[in-house]
Amino acid sequence: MNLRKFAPVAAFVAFMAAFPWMVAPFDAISHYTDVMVFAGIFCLVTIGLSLLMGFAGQISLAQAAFFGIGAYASAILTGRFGWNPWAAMPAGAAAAAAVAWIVGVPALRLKGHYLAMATLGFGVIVHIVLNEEVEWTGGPSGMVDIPGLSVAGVRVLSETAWYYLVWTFVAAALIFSYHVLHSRVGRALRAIHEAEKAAEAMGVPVASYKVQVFVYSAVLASLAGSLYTHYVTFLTPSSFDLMWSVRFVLMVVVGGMQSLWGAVLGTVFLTFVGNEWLHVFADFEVLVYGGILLAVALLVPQGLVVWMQEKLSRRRETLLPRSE
Amino acid sequence: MTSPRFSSSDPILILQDVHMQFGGVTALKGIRYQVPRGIVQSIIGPNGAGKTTLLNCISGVLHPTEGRISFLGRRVEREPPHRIAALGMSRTFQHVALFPQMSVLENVMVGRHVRTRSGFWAAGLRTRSMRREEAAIGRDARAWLDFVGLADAAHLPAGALPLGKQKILEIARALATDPALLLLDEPAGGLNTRETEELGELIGRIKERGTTVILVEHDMNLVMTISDRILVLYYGQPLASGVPDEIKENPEVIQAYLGDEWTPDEGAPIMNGQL
Amino acid sequence: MESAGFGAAWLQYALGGITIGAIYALVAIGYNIIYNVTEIINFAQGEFVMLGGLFAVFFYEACGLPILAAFLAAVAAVALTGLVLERYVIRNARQATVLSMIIITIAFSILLKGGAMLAWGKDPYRLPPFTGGGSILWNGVAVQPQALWVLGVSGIIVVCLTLFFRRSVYGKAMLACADNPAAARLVGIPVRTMIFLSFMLSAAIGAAAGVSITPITLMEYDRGALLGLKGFGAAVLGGLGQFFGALVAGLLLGLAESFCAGYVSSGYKDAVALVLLLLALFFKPEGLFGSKEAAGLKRF
Amino acid sequence: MVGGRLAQCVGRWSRIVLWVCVLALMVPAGVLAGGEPYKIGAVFSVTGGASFLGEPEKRTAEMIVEQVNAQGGINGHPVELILYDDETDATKCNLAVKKLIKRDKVPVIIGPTTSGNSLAVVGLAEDFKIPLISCAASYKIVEPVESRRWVFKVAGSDKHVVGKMYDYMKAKGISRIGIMTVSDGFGASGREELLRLAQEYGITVVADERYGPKDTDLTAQLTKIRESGAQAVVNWSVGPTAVLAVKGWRDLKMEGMPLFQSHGFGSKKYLELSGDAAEGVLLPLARVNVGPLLPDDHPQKKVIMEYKQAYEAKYQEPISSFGGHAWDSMHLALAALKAVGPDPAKIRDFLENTKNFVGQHGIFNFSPQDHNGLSKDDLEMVVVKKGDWALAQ
Repeated sequence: MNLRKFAPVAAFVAFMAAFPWMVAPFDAISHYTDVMVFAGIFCLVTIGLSLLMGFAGQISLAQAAFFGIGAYASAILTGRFGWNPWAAMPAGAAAAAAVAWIVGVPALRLKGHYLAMATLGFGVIVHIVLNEEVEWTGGPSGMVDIPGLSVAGVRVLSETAWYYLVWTFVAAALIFSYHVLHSRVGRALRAIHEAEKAAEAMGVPVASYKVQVFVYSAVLASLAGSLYTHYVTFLTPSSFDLMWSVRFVLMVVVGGMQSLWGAVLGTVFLTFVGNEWLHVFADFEVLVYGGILLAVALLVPQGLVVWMQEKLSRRRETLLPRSE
Repeated sequence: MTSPRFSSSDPILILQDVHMQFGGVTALKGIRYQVPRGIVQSIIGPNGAGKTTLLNCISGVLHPTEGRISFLGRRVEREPPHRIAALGMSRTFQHVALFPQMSVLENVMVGRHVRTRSGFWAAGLRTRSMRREEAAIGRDARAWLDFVGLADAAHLPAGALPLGKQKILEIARALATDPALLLLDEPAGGLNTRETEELGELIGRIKERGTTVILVEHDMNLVMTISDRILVLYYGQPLASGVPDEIKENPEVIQAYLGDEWTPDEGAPIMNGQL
Repeated sequence: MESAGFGAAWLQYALGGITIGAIYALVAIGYNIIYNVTEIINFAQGEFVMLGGLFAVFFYEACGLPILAAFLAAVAAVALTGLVLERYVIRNARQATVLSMIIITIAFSILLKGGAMLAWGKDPYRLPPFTGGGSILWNGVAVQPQALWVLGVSGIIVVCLTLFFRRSVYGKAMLACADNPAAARLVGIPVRTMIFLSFMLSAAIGAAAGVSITPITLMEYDRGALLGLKGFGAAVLGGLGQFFGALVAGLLLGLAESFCAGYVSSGYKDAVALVLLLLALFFKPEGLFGSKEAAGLKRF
Repeated sequence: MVGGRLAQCVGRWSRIVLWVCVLALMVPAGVLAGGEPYKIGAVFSVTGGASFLGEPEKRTAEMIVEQVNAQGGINGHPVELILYDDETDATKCNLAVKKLIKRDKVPVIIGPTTSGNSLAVVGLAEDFKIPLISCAASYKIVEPVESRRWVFKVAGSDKHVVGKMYDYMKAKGISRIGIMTVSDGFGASGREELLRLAQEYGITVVADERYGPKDTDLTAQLTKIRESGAQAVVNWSVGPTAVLAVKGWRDLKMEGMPLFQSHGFGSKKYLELSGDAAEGVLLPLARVNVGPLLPDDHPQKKVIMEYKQAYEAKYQEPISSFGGHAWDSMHLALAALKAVGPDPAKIRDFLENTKNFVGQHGIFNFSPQDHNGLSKDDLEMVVVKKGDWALAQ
């Protein structure tokens, strides 16, 4: 990794590490750390989705369902069966992985609108089950008093502690995903997106790779769910409905599907827009939210971050004129 | 970069009564043919004769409605393309199917996929064996780029190459899978004469390495100069097969190409590649 | 109080199922029209239904138009919205991939929902049934006249559309645009106006559905999403692009929901409809009436 | 009728302009009265699924602050209302309450609107020791008392509503009922109480149906209850489904089986939407909805009539019982601020010991064991007569 490429990464890590301290003194934005905790949790979901949708080209409107499976698995295992949260987390991830595999095998044979509809249908079914199985999930009135999380005996309570815990998970997921992308597996995924028939002819087992990346995105979403459970200590099915799946897709698309940074920055941007900056519009909030999305989808289809990257790279070296 | 050894001199590919039906249309009617090892086998025939369909059946993109295909002694007519590729068969496509946004080098590296093993976890954790394998993939891919003469374009996006170079790149990618059998689907389509000559020379070098080549092509000049055997398809059926000289003189072949109004005594325009 | 006086419960479930099924069918038809001409799935279709209902309320109550005039005015107003969607949004997204088109239509549906919330507020609204009078007792089953209107409107629309797309030149021209826009242009079909018409037509049909169900189900600004989802399910179940398929699949979906609510568990009613949809997608993606080959050729 | 509607449609745009002016007005008013402003934090579901509860709550809270500031605020301090919309979403509500506590540093919080969102933030009130007065009904908001020291609620618990309903049924000799509940926080908690208290009152539940908040057709559920041999139907939902239940009950000719609604049906808008289909529907209601029917010497009559006139004059809309929750929580908060000033701990103690506070939803008697302070006597059994409420005999 030459220095030039490494510098922006180091700068970003430094900024993120110092973020809670920079924000604390200013009253008006002192609560931004809380928003960043939620943004970090959502980043875990969108990093997996970015690999699945941006790189392998398979849309999924079910991420909120896997987010919910992880959340409720952790809540039930720790709340009702007294498991240690750190054991419940991988168990939830395993459950989400199994469900993702069962649904993924038939669903990922489909393409485009059909795949979107299949994942959407599955997501809504999970939401209905969470709503109806009242004895396990507390149903629509939710589950209360879910135990918190403690690291090495110390209960993670303050926002800053949660911030560092969540963003360590995000960093780990980013590094793991970055490595996957820059390996034969990553190249195979991108090949599937660009010319599926050719990838299959070159020996890439397309069907199984699609399911693998779908399971990977489900595992990340489940881990995010477990963190969310212990942070909010209260769950209602409405936090895992179709609208949240749509929001996760929008976060990846707005940020830019062709880069992991696009997913992360897009998520942070939309989390702040959704929870913070739009309050000034009050009743017009929904209208402005829709307007932003439409503008980005129409004017900057490749996403904000990728658009900025292109602007920067275009200054540095010119590309050969395309032949077709 | 050795192609997998195949024991005896058995034919590399055996087609038995291969039959292909799309709804009412019969694309291939009972084809029986054997391709010996190490030769350049061309398949020619007028448009719609079923050349590409046959290639798709052999490579697993399509499954024949009836009949058996055995490759290196193994039945493959029901196998998915990625498994056939693992057995040692690779191909190019009539309309170039590259990965446009990936670099030239990365396209060829995907070719190495079938010959390498590290999985999702190994990739994510960058285990030592994975890193060693990645280095090998890089070396092999560059070697194949040198072999086809595209080394200098390694870091350009594949989509940025002119058509001629894209065709060559697709061959390099196919070669990177260390195939025992290479299927080329109209590689000369859209090339000028100089590029076609280079292509012929490249196919010769591929043959020298012991790789069997099946060439579907319209450019008669190219076919006649580099083919060891030629199979002529006509409306989904084999019309004739043999060495280039026999095919040149074969009246039925000429008839098939020129349609009914030609009569044998007008000479064989096919000879000087006018088609 | 034994139910001697009441007809078999299943008949009541069936009628309820058919009524709501007809609405799913109309929404599905809206999807198919646009899909037939542009292969786009317009996720804002549900909002057209909502807008139809709310515009009708505005014309009927605020402007005092009689119910029929309010119906036509609402259909026209929503058709205008469809025009705006095509003219200012879809037309600028020419090279959009399947995915970004899905995002664009979702963003537009959020815009419509936000706008409706501002204009009509957050409360539910009601329209009087087209023909007055309460429900009639028909061999023990209570039948609402409005339900008959819903079925009537759906039936008429399906018949007209099937004729339009099969018999009339305009209809065939629209279908040609879907299969091969370039070729359609070559033979002189104004592809742009065809796409334009398809969006207005599908918006109008969505509105008709919205107006006819509002007397039964009331209408509020965020009612569109669920209707859109169920309608899309029916469209896929019946085979994308098939009108007759959409009608049958819509009714099937409505009946499945109603009988599940009646005999299994009313909580899992929506789940049954979605399981049906998933089974269709996994095992018969071309839908009940689509042809396998045609589905195979669809480019995605 | 048409003129009114037209005014209302046009009124909507002018109201938005009005709302902006109110906001503009509030700032200078605060400055005028001098002294450090007393802050009150509020979180309501102004948009999203529960918007028809949150909207009247927001308007009531804003109206009260305007009134208080017009009379010079409290002890010379202007009152500043900091209000956030949680869009009926638990995550957004969690964030909004954290913002109120950390950034705006409010000493007391009123809301949230729904039971689900309230439960999502009780933990925050406890952790950060800020008194929170919820406008939602679920008993879990204030029980178990040990882990809810900082949390109060002003809506009658479902067990009071169910108790009142079952008393009335026993009096009329009804012992077999069919229940249908909406599958959201409101419906689920109602269903729990209906099932839990049934044995106590010797009532058997012969049908237990559920439906979604956005469902458009309840004939299946009603038919099943009609076939179940029940003597009465209980529908527990709020919003459009409450109206659909009434229309379905009428369309299926089930008049022989009386229909009981939950207090969720308690708003004139739903009466108007149900039209004459609602004739004869019975429901327990807080007295805020039936102010004019109360005898003049009734302690609550004065406050109810004041609120009714002020609200309907300002917003040209009939008052709703949900707005009443905001009235109660605001006035409790204002009373505490007046008595002990903006100190969270003192406010908590003051609230916990508030006795016979006359509110819209009853006369509140809080205690360390009861952070709701209401009972079923705070409710009236009401029947719908010719499009309006009437006291049921």
